[in-house]
Amino acid sequence: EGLNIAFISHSSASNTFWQSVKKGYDDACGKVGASCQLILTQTEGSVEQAVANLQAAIASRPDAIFVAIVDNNAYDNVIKEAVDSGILVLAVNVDDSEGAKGNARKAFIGQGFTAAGYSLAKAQSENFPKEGPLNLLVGVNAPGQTWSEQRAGGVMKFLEEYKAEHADREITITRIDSATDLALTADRIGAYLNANPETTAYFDTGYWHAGVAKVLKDRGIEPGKVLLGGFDLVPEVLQQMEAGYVQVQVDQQPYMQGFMPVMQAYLWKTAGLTPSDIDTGQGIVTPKDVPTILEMAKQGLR
Amino acid sequence: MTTPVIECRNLQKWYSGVHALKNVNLIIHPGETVGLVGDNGAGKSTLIKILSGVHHQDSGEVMIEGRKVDLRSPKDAMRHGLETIYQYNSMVPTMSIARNLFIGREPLKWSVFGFGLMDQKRMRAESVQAIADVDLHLRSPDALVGELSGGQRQGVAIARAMHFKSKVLILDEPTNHLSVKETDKVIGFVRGLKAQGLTGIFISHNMQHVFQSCDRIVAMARGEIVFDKPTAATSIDEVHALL
Amino acid sequence: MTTPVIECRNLQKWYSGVHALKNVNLIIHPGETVGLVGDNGAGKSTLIKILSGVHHQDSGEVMIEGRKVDLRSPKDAMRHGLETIYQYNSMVPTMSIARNLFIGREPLKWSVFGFGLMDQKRMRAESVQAIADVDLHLRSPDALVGELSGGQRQGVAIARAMHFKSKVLILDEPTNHLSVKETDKVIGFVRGLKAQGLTGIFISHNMQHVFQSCDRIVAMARGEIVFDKPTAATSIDEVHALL
Amino acid sequence: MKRFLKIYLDKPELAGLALLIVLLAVFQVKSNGVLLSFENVRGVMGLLPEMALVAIGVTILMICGEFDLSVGSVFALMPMSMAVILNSGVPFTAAVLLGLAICAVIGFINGYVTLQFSIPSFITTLGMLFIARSLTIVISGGFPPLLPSDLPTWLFTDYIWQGALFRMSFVWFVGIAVLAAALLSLTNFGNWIRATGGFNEAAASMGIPVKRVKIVCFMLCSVLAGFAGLLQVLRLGSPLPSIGEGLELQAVAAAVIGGTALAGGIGTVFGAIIGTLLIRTIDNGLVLSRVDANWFKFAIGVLTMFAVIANAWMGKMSRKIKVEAHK
Amino acid sequence: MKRFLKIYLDKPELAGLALLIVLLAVFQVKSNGVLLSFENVRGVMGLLPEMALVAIGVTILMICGEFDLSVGSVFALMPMSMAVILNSGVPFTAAVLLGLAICAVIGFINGYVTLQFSIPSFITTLGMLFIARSLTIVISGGFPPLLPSDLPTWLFTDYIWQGALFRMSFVWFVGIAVLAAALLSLTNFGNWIRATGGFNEAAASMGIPVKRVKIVCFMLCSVLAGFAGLLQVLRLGSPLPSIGEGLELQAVAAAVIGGTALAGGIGTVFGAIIGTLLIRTIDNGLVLSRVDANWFKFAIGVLTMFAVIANAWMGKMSRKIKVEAHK
Ligand SMILES: Nc1ncnc2c1ncn2[C@@H]1O[C@H](COP(=O)(O)OP(=O)(O)OP(=O)(O)O)[C@@H](O)[C@H]1O
Ligand SMILES: Nc1ncnc2c1ncn2[C@@H]1O[C@H](COP(=O)(O)OP(=O)(O)OP(=O)(O)O)[C@@H](O)[C@H]1O
Ligand SMILES: [Mg+2]
Ligand SMILES: [Mg+2]
Repeated sequence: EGLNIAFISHSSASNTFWQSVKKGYDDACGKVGASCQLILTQTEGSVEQAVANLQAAIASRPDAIFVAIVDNNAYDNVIKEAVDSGILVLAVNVDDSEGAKGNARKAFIGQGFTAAGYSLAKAQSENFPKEGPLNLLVGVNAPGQTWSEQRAGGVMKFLEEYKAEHADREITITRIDSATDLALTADRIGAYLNANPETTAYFDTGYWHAGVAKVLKDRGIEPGKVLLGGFDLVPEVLQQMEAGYVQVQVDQQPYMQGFMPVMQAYLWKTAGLTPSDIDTGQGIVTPKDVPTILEMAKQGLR
Repeated sequence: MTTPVIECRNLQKWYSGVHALKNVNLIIHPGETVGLVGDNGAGKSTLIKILSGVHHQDSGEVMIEGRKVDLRSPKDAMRHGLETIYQYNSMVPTMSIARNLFIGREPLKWSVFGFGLMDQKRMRAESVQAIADVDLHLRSPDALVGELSGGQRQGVAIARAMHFKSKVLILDEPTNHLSVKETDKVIGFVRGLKAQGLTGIFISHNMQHVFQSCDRIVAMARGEIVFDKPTAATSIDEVHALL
Repeated sequence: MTTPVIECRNLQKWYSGVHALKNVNLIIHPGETVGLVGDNGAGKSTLIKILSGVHHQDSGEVMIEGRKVDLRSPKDAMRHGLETIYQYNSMVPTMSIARNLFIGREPLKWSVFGFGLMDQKRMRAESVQAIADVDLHLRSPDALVGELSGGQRQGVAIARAMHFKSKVLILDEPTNHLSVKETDKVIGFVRGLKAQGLTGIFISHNMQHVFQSCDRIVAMARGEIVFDKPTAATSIDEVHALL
Repeated sequence: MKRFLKIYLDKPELAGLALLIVLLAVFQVKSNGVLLSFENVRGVMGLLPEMALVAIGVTILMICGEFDLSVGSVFALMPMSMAVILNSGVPFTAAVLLGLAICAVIGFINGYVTLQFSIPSFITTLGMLFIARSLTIVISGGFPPLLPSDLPTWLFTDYIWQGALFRMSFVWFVGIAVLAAALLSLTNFGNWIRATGGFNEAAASMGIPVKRVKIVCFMLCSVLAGFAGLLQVLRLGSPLPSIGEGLELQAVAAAVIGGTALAGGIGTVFGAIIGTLLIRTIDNGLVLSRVDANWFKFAIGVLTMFAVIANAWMGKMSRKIKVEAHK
Repeated sequence: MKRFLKIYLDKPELAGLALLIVLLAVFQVKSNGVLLSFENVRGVMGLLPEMALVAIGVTILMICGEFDLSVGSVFALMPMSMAVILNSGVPFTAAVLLGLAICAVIGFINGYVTLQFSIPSFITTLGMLFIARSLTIVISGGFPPLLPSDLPTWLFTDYIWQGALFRMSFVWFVGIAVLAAALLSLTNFGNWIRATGGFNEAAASMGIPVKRVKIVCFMLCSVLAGFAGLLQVLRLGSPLPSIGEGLELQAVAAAVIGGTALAGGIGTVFGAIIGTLLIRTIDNGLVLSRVDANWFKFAIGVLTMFAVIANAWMGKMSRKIKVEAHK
């Protein structure tokens, strides 16, 4: 009689990131002989669908439920219901921004959106030219969606601080709607760069800047002229990192986010060990890391 | 002299690229039954559509009972007492006969500002009666109009017009698709209008029908009125020769 | 005796809840012109639709020239030489007259497996001719059918049928909406079928028209054939009395 | 007997009901009895009223011959504007009414622009989809304002009583559904809606103010979508700017599955509800049957198609039954 | 003069062209001349052929009276299946042909199911939207295979020559557009497509095999969508399973802006292209005008509506011009 686990995400199946989580999850479940189910939404980022799925999952009484808590309130009641009925609930990938206080879940495995955005901008700022004006572009891929808004918020937070620190320099920060489609993002950012060739850096809240790198390459602009950075290690981005177009990428080690909670649940069930928070990494990846990661990424391990 | 019930002054109508009515002047007196004839595409239906508010003239005026009116919608025309049967059937195919008969004039059990519960029993009963009045035999008032034969549909349209008698009745080729019996009913009905003090405009390509039932013959050709005489003063042959 | 060109055996047709044809048997010989009459809803159009492949009978058989055929689509019927004008106009309103006339039978400049470049010049020229042949006056073969008057549309349908002469011509109330002149043309045309060795079925509610142009009168009532006599052996009054 | 079967199958919404029962049975078995467990039904009944209200609005609008793609955005805009208004100190009732008024205005704009310029409502409401979503984000500044904790959720989303199967939202939904059904089939206005959608020109020529009828339907549809959004936000406790994305296609799908004709003129409120129930059952049943995440959409797609095919097939069967229905 | 103006305005696609010029002028000024700069036009010309090909397919299908919501998913499925096939060692040409064959099969299924069961294509293709997307993910196993680096991109997506304004994809697009336009307006098959969409029953009664015509259009639409997806993937170098999401509504919008009637029977290939150009110009122009992220969709929505309203208005004006067009 193995473990019975359900994993509820707010994302849809076509999101490559979650495929890595799925792989870690499935692998771990195979290792401990758990019966596992990952439940994705039909619309990318849909909280209401995720909550409905969570509710359905609770009804089938699994031993443990993993859930990405992308909103501070929407999940609270349902999670409490689950915890009350003796189900182990872990937050994975995203947590209530108030942490354990805001929610009845037992532990958090992952990395926060805002923090990740902040560290991305911080890492990229190392590459900013040391003087002259800075033109920074933040692409909100999906305005209104928590993951995108919060990552962008983190980036903006650092950039504003940076701007305050360097009051002597002329720093402009622009936010545009950059779409969640490789081609559209490439098109929009490409157009923006045409109009503003002096742009220093572009921050994406996903991995769609891989398309932008392609545009830069097509235009014969040398790597590093426009700094690019974003989230998640998909092969496209790694290729562009290798080519030098992408300088910084935040990796939250999705495989680990899928794998570790299963282990925690397993230990909780078999040994009565209390699950604890796991930070799946500040995960700043730079071009020098790429060769080792690339093979892994192709297999979905990174 | 009595005020004309309908008077058209210099009506002009263009469809995209077609000059369908060229300066049409027409006076119709109360109680008259006018037969409107003319070749295909002469502009008869266009004139009717202006009078019944479906189209609006590009220039010219329509007067009803001596007052200038601006007919912007069929509702306007109906409010002025003009009831029309169009050449192409205008029933809603997805609705039952009973509902079609009363569209826009549903009897209500109770209502607030004109909206309220329909009296469906009454609608069914009255529609059975109205249809029987035109000698049409239909299986049930609940049958969908879209499932009727061509003549049956036309019959329902006639029944509607006869049921809601109005000051002026405009009939655009009402006997198309109708069987002999029903055609006779319609002609009888048009003839009877006068006795009830009603006015009628009757369009048909069948001269016998027009001459049997109308007081006056008006003929159109290429958007103009080219002939206008009392029935008594002309003959089928004269009109034929003209067209 | 000659093989009948069309033979219907025990045709039955139900529409949802309506028994529209009840055991219809009908034999039509080559070169005959049959007038099909009957009350509204008698089943005339239904019979025609089965013969032209629009509907399919629920039971019974259709034989053409002695061979049993299964008419699954209008295309099938056309392939067997049956050309039909339907009671309700079946032209595409969003297309020009010239294109409508040739839909499905476009003259091609060159083609592969039946697909190819249309000869648009020829289509326009021939359609001008075809329309002139029915005495219709239209502004241009490029006008959209949806912008024509009721009679003009019907005229185009007639022109199409006359242009693509076929072994059997089925006309379901073709003279509705038509002006006197054109009606005469149509009747002349039906009469002329015999001389060309063609067969015709002519549905109309106008007994004069039927008696003027047909060899034989068949009457339907409530889904059955109730009368079948050569024109010479009956009279308008006899038929009237029956219906 | 035959006659009853025929009358039954003739109504697409009843055919949908039969299908629903079959699906329930299948999923009940596949989920080892969880599907119809108290817990699960209780969960499903949270989302259902919200979806069904949107579907009802869309159905009414489709019956009168128009489309609304903006429902998903209005669904998000209404609670967000209410939250913003609340946060500026306005009392709850006024804030709700203001929010609904905003929806009504959006519906009016949809209708007015569509009819005034005679452009397809597909485009007007597609534009409005973008506009309303953008406004939602703009007024929230990207981050949802917090809702006060003393809102009268007992009136909207709490369980009717402690441990009850249904929430108050279900009561609202039933009430609105009954009213909408009555509007459509018993009142003269309902008759006008059907006539307008069945054959616009004919309806106009019989003296129905078709434009006004359509505008009212547009407004009704928007207001229902906004109210449904309110219910969802009160249930979830936070006004997310992203809720309701993709709802437009789902609502149309529910309407069509329930027998509403895309061309207008035909449809029922009951059908919309059955359609929504079918969609929710499929979704829920698949989750409970532990379908692999990557195959999930596949199953949804196949079952959606299947539902409509089965419906059409039953209709065809009914038409084959030879009974003289009216005599 | 008046006559020319009338004839001109009568064609909705030409009205769209006028509108496009106005928009270009406005954005050219707003973007300080960047809009029409060589570099920017070059950028726009990357995405345009791909979107336009999808719009052309959808337009043809809409003319024959049907809908396809699955284009976005097919757009992703074709390159993904090609990539998977490539990775299993099949040569490029065969892989492309197989990929296109898969699209053709999907189009066939769309058409067959729609017509065989007489259900609305809205539902069939909505189901297929889910199914094809799911398959894309399943065959990639979640992780998109990398494309070999020696693909003949010179034939598809490289610039025609070093520093040229256009890519090869533009040449394909022009070629296909010309063929499609010729198909629609010069061949008998095009006549059948229009007749089928204009009035299905009439077309059938005049002996046109309407079902076959529709199925061919469904297949054409899917194949064009798949080919467009191929172009995009070759251009960007990676077959992501998420590309093309939301493309279905955009393609329909392009078609409608270009004058295609939602009810069928009316539309042109040129209109579809103009519609796509308008949408791309609006998108591009707004980026160049540095519209804030939160307001971006708002502007898109307003301008989309505006485009169609302006189109309708020009048509109305034209109808008011009193010239006897034919004599
Ligand atoms: N919607 C329209 N668009 C363009 N032209 C039209 C339209 N409707 C009618 N016409 C044209 O206007 C002219 C007058 O048409 P109308 O329908 O008034 O003729 P009519 O006298 O009723 O003919 P019929 O006896 O055939 O019904 C015709 O030449 C016709 O082609
Ligand atoms: N699509 C349909 N669905 C249901 N019933 C129908 C349908 N079409 C026709 N009917 C019914 O079948 C019967 C025969 O109709 P049909 O059209 O054959 O009559 P018809 O003899 O052509 O009459 P008319 O002279 O009025 O054209 C009628 O009772 C009619 O109501
Ligand atoms: Mg007329
Ligand atoms: Mg008939």
